[in-house]
Amino acid sequence: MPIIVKEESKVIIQGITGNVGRAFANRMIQYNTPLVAGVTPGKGGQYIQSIPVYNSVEEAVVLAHADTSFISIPPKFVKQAVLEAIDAGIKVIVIYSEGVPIHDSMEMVHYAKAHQVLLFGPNSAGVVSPGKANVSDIHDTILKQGKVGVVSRSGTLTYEVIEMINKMGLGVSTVVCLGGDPVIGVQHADILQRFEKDPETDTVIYIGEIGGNDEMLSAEIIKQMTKPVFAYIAGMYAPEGKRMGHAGAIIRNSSETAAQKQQILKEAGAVVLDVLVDFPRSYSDKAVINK
Amino acid sequence: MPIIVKEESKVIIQGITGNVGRAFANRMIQYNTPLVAGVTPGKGGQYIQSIPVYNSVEEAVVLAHADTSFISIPPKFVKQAVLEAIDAGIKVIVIYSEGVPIHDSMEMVHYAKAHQVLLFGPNSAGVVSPGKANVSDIHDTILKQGKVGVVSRSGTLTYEVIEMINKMGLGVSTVVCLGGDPVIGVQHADILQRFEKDPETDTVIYIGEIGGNDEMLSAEIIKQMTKPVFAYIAGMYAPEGKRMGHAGAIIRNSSETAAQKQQILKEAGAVVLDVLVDFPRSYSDKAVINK
Amino acid sequence: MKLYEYEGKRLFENYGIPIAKGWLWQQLSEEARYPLMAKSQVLTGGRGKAGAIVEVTDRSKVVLIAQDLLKKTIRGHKVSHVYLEEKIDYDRELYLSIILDRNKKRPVLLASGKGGIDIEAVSRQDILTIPIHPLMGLQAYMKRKVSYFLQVEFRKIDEIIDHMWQLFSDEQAELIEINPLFVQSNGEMVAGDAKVIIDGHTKPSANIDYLPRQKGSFEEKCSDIGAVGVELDGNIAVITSGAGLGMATFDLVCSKRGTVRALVDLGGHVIHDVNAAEELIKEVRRLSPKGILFNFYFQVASCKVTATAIANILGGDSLPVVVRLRGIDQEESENLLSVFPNIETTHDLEKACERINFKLEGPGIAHHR
Amino acid sequence: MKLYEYEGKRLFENYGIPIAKGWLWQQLSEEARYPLMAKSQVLTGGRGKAGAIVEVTDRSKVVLIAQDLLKKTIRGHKVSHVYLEEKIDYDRELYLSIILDRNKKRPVLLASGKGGIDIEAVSRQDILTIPIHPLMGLQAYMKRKVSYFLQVEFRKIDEIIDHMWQLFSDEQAELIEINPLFVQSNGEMVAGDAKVIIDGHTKPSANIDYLPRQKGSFEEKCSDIGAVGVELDGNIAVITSGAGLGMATFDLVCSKRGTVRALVDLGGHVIHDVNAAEELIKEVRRLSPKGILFNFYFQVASCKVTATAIANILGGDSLPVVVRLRGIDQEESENLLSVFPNIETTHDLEKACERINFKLEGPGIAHHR
Repeated sequence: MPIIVKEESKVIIQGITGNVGRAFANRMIQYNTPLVAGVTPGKGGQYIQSIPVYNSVEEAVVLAHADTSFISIPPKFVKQAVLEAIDAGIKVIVIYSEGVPIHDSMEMVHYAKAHQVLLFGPNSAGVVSPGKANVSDIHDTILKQGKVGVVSRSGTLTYEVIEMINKMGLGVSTVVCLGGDPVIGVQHADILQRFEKDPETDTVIYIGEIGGNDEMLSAEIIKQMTKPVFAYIAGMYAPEGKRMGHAGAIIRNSSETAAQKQQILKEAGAVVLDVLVDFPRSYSDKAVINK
Repeated sequence: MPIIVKEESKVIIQGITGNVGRAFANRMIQYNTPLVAGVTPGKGGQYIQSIPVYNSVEEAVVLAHADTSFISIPPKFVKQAVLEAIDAGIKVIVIYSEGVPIHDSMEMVHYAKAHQVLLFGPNSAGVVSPGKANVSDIHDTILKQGKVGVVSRSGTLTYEVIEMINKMGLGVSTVVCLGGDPVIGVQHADILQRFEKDPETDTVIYIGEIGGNDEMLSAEIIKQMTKPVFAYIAGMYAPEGKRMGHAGAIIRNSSETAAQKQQILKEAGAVVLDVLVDFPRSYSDKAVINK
Repeated sequence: MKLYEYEGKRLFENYGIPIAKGWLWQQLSEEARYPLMAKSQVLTGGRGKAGAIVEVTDRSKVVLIAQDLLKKTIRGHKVSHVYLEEKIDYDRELYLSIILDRNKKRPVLLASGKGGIDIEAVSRQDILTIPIHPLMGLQAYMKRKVSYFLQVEFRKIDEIIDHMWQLFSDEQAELIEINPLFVQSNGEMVAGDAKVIIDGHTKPSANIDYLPRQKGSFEEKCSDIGAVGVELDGNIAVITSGAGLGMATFDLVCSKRGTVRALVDLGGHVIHDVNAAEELIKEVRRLSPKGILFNFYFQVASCKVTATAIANILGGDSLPVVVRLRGIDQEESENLLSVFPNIETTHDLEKACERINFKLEGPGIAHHR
Repeated sequence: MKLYEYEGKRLFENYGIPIAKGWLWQQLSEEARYPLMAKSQVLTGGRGKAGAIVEVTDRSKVVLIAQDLLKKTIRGHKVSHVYLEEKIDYDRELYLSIILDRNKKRPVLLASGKGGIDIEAVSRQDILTIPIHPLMGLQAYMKRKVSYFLQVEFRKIDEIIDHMWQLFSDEQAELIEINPLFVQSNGEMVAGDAKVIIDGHTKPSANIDYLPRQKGSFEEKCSDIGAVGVELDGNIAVITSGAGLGMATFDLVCSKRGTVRALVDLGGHVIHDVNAAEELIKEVRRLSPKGILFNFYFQVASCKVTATAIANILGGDSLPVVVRLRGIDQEESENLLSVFPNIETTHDLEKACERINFKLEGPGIAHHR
């Protein structure tokens, strides 16, 4: 049982008539992701291949039973699209758009939470459970079904992880890209809980970044997990001050460097990787220990 | 185990330096309700008997570990008081004040829900579990501990119920007054679920009113309950149109008359009372059947 | 508080919702362009069917029509003023409203292409219903949905809905209804009617010209005193210390075949104020009930206040009075009342209801008078 | 986008936050009342300590002081303008700010009685922290808490916080900081400084006079092209197709004892635009790195765009270049690059990092140059 998107998901693309939206629609159709409709206000009545385009998300929910939305529209319209989706009853939302105003993100994130909606992003590369549904920009051809769950802020880094996993002869259960923006919806901790419960996942790769306090929340979950978590925090060698935000500085959260995050995760029981490419060796070490 | 307020509750009164607030404080102290503080902005530093008064709810939470608030202040300040209490971490709120603007109520109710706060009222007579904590205007001297749970929109009608129960030689586990305003926080259905799980409650008295769709929600819960529910809907003989709100008319909810509400509850398995004073007879009938 | 169309139109004007030019009859401008629509100002609907809206083709007919309308009573409401508006030519009549849905606990935006008739007569699929989250407010996507549903230009409907929402929020309305919303041949929109209900607990924020309210009704007088009164056509006036208790007492009286002349909830203020209580009892007496049943049960207030008012106004009268009282200073209050032969006191609710019926009907089976 | 104090003060003026009278040096008014404070305009803090704020006692000294300040560089930032303000007499210095807390995902209102010094030097119990729910906004009770905490009159602080919130919301700020907020002997408050950061993704709503930005830095040039660049002081320029991938590549290069001259994330636009990519590569070259490592992995875009730009700008050059590329049109892109002797391609990330280090360091153990 995949944990966020499944074969029975009913996926829509908000912004399906744009270049990106259309490309995603074509790929979803080609690789059997359960795409049921597209939404572009004012373009209702059109078709993308066999997929109907509606003016509103409500129509897509009522007529096509949509429950999952992939949003790729200009950033200043994203907030409206998300509120519309939530109000219409969509339960999983991926915001693929970059450059969404941070005040909009704050509102969307709180609104989604109050409605128990899983909101990924803004600036998320999406979510995919290979063989079931692909609501991400990760190309179906590089995805192989397997038992590794991947959760990452970064999309591009995730491709790297998948390649590594493929080379090791393994595959992925679900890949979740949370988005690179400073304020995002779903966080690592939420996904870790799902991976722990997911019978199709036996190993977790955790990709974090410097900045923010995600790892403090994640550590609480990792402590209670039985499945091994391999964690890499990008920015281990990043010079201080160059990327550190003003907000963090004033809030004086001293746990925002990679080294301190590594420490927190290590204490919680994760296997910490200094560089991403250490995963294969760490994985076989762990396997040996567990024998 | 009482279901909302307990011996370990830490109660505060927002508006403790007003006439009503002071009267409630004195009664709570006299009858051992766990009152830990009062809040009146600008009056911090005073004492009501031995009870400290603070300027902010946050102080009461930090210094006195408050978790429950009884609010009796002028209606136009109620929204601020409630938001302050929720933000400070208070988990149970009784709004005793009447005349709160309905737009304020809408906001408070949604904000409380998003924070998993139990909000009673506006215009609620409060909540009491006799012998444990009394955060209501029901006088301690008329309350006797027992196994009957009472949930009602009306406060004054609740006194009547308690008197009836006393005369029957029974007592109450918890009495919950939801408030008479058109928009209120906690609804009957929420409390029914708690009564069903509460080992100290074996019988439920349900007092509803004409108007609104509370009973449709309640019926869903009653269907799954094992404990007997005796339901009275006030307004059985009310002439139509006199009290019916415009909103209901436009929304065209045809289930808002007492007769139709009775029907809904009866079908769900409740024992329906045409007039309140029928309870003693219905109760003994039910007891006979159950033998 | 329900507003007259005239008042609602002033609010619309303030908030930028387009309306026709209009004047109260006494203030009718020389520049008014005929034909005009003469509209009776009453706080009820169905004016069109009741003949309370009349076309005025030229100036000579204004006085006659206005005077005629001012004699009308519509659904029991006397016409208080006549409002004259320039007649609007239109292609379509739409319906737009924002109402506070008490069950959903949020405002709801309603739109229909079937304007100009009672919305309750429009079938459900012809009405678009959009709930608005109170913490988020009106959103652009909602207005877009309305524009698709009504097949009108977004630009035109956008502003009107924005202004309706502004009015709804700022004035703390429970209802704003524009029915019909005229669409003219050039696409312009004009609000044909204005139905506005404001939350009585708040002060209106816009400074508009309010028509004087007729303070005649029993309901209004009770409200002025701080209580809630309902006038009915039976025999017994029922006065209680709470809305819920009131309804239950009412049910009990009726179940014993009594009939009710008035139902009054004393309210939180009156129970502490002997003067207010006396005023209220006097108002109830003016309805000439055949008897009065008091039922009050106090947890915080003293019974003495209400008992004193009863003694002062009803003590020694010929009108049968039954007082059921419970709570603080109960005994003292009973003593206060027991000296009067027309007043009977009891602690028991059911007995109280039986006694007042008995006093009116005598023993035996009650019959409808 | 960080604003200069001068710009922040203009926003404060627009939003009704009290400030001292002030002028840019070139626009200094005849009516200015001395003494003035001459304040260097730089986009960094610590101006006081750095001697970048100087008192001007009379008119004769203005030119000399201003010219002197314009020669300064503070924490690497050249002083661009001098802003002169009338000096404020004060009894107390407070601290007020609203910042967007990324961890709490909401704005936070901060207040302290210890104004005038770096807030990071103030101990935690001297700072009041009030989170603001994004869907509710600023609430009256929060302002009341600030007034108790700072022991200032509610009326005075109330308006300032309201206006700060208005500015924060309307301008989509990430930070507004008033430090110090002067309290004068009559209780009046004046913002001594103005630190404002605006979300770069939105257009400012207020129409104020912006100072020209020096577009000199590498970071700024990258940003103009649509990429994100960071300049460092090592040898290798690292250019990748994403922020996360960039940091991971950076870590890997460093773990193999390479040093980095620049880290560039191409961004969503540049990967589709060969001209932008060429511009960007030219900018990187201007930093004179000893070698360039490209790492791009595309799921949607074609590798050909970036490969073409690399070939056009770097092909046949003497600069060692390693390109790790994966994704759409991968082979074709490799063929495009393989004709140049200075460019090496690979599919493997680790190998790419090793190869670029090798090319700079030669075989054997790397040493710091």
